[in-house]
Amino acid sequence: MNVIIRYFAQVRELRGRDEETVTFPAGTTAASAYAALGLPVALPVAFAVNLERVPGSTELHDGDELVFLPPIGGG
Amino acid sequence: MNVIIRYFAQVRELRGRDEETVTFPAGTTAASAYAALGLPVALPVAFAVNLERVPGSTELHDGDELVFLPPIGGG
Amino acid sequence: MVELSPHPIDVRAVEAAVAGIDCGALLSFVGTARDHNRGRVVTGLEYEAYAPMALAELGKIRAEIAERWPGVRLGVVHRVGAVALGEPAVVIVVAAAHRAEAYDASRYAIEELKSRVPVWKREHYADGTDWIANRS
Amino acid sequence: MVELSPHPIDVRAVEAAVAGIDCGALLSFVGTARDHNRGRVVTGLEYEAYAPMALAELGKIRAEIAERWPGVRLGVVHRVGAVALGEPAVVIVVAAAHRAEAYDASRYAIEELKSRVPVWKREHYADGTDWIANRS
Repeated sequence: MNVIIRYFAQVRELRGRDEETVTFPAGTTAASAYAALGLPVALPVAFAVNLERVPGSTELHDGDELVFLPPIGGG
Repeated sequence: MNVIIRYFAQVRELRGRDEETVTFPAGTTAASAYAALGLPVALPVAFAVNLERVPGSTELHDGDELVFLPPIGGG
Repeated sequence: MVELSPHPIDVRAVEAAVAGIDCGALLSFVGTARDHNRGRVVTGLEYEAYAPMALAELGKIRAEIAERWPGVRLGVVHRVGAVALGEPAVVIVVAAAHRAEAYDASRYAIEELKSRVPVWKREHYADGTDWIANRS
Repeated sequence: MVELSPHPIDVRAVEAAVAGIDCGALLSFVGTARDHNRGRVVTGLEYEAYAPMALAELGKIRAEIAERWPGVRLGVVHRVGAVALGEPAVVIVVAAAHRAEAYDASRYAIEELKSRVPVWKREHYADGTDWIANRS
């Protein structure tokens, strides 16, 4: 399945791009996608799928938009 | 002793003037001055002497500025 | 800035008097004369103040805030005389380094003002007027 | 009005969008970029947002406020991109009939914004930059 990933802040800098489409095997979760990309486990990211905050255990589906959310700093 | 009294809001309207100087016998308190002027006991006034809020039992002195404070409505 | 004003309040001027680049939070409360109150249609209103005591009490409130929240600055202006509907009757501006103290100090200022500062409000209606006390 | 803006925020325009003669209390919170933070001299900063989710979250916060405090209106604008020191980074305006709900709703909006809305801040210093997370 193909997942659209958009990157922000530290994750964008670590990944060196704004977005990409990645093909994952069925059963991949938000958290396992993060690990599969080799992103640092020390960074405490949260996960959003299709604009909603979700647990890392959430299974991804074809066409999902996935975002890793490093600690936010708005306001 | 002479006391300067300034009137505001309902008390000003009841008294029909902004201020006056009244001669009271020694021992007159803020509350007894209010009663001596024949102002209505039904109006729940507080008392200020020389710009400070005081209890009604406060004795007045020559030259004091006395104000009866009806319920306030600022803000 | 602690004032009683017979003229419309310039909210921006109050903000300018207290804001500063050291302050991350600026909180401006504007209390406005409403066209309805307690079920009656209000056509106008006026405020009357015991000015020297009102200014003294507002100054005390400002000093209490400076003591309780060090570094926090307060500006407050209250209208006196006739106030048109929709015009600010009172403006309270707090500048603070952090938002929590801005909210706390602003709320303290308006609550203390409404309970301590000798200002009276008369509302006008189609059929008369009334002195309106703050509910405690 | 719920917006992300790459340009300086016009606080007055946000107020005009939510104020009304039925509202006795208007409370405007302005959060400003400070020249010092956590002991370091800040020379500039920038915000980056996951825009569609940030706008969705801000819209949810506005709906939550309308449900919890009926009749209360919220306007919120957050800057994105480079922000000069002293410029508003976020503006939250609440219009309400009564002051208690204005303070409560305004505080709710800023606390929720800081914990939920996907916006990131990078501070610039003489010797580098850092992503700065809100303390929880």
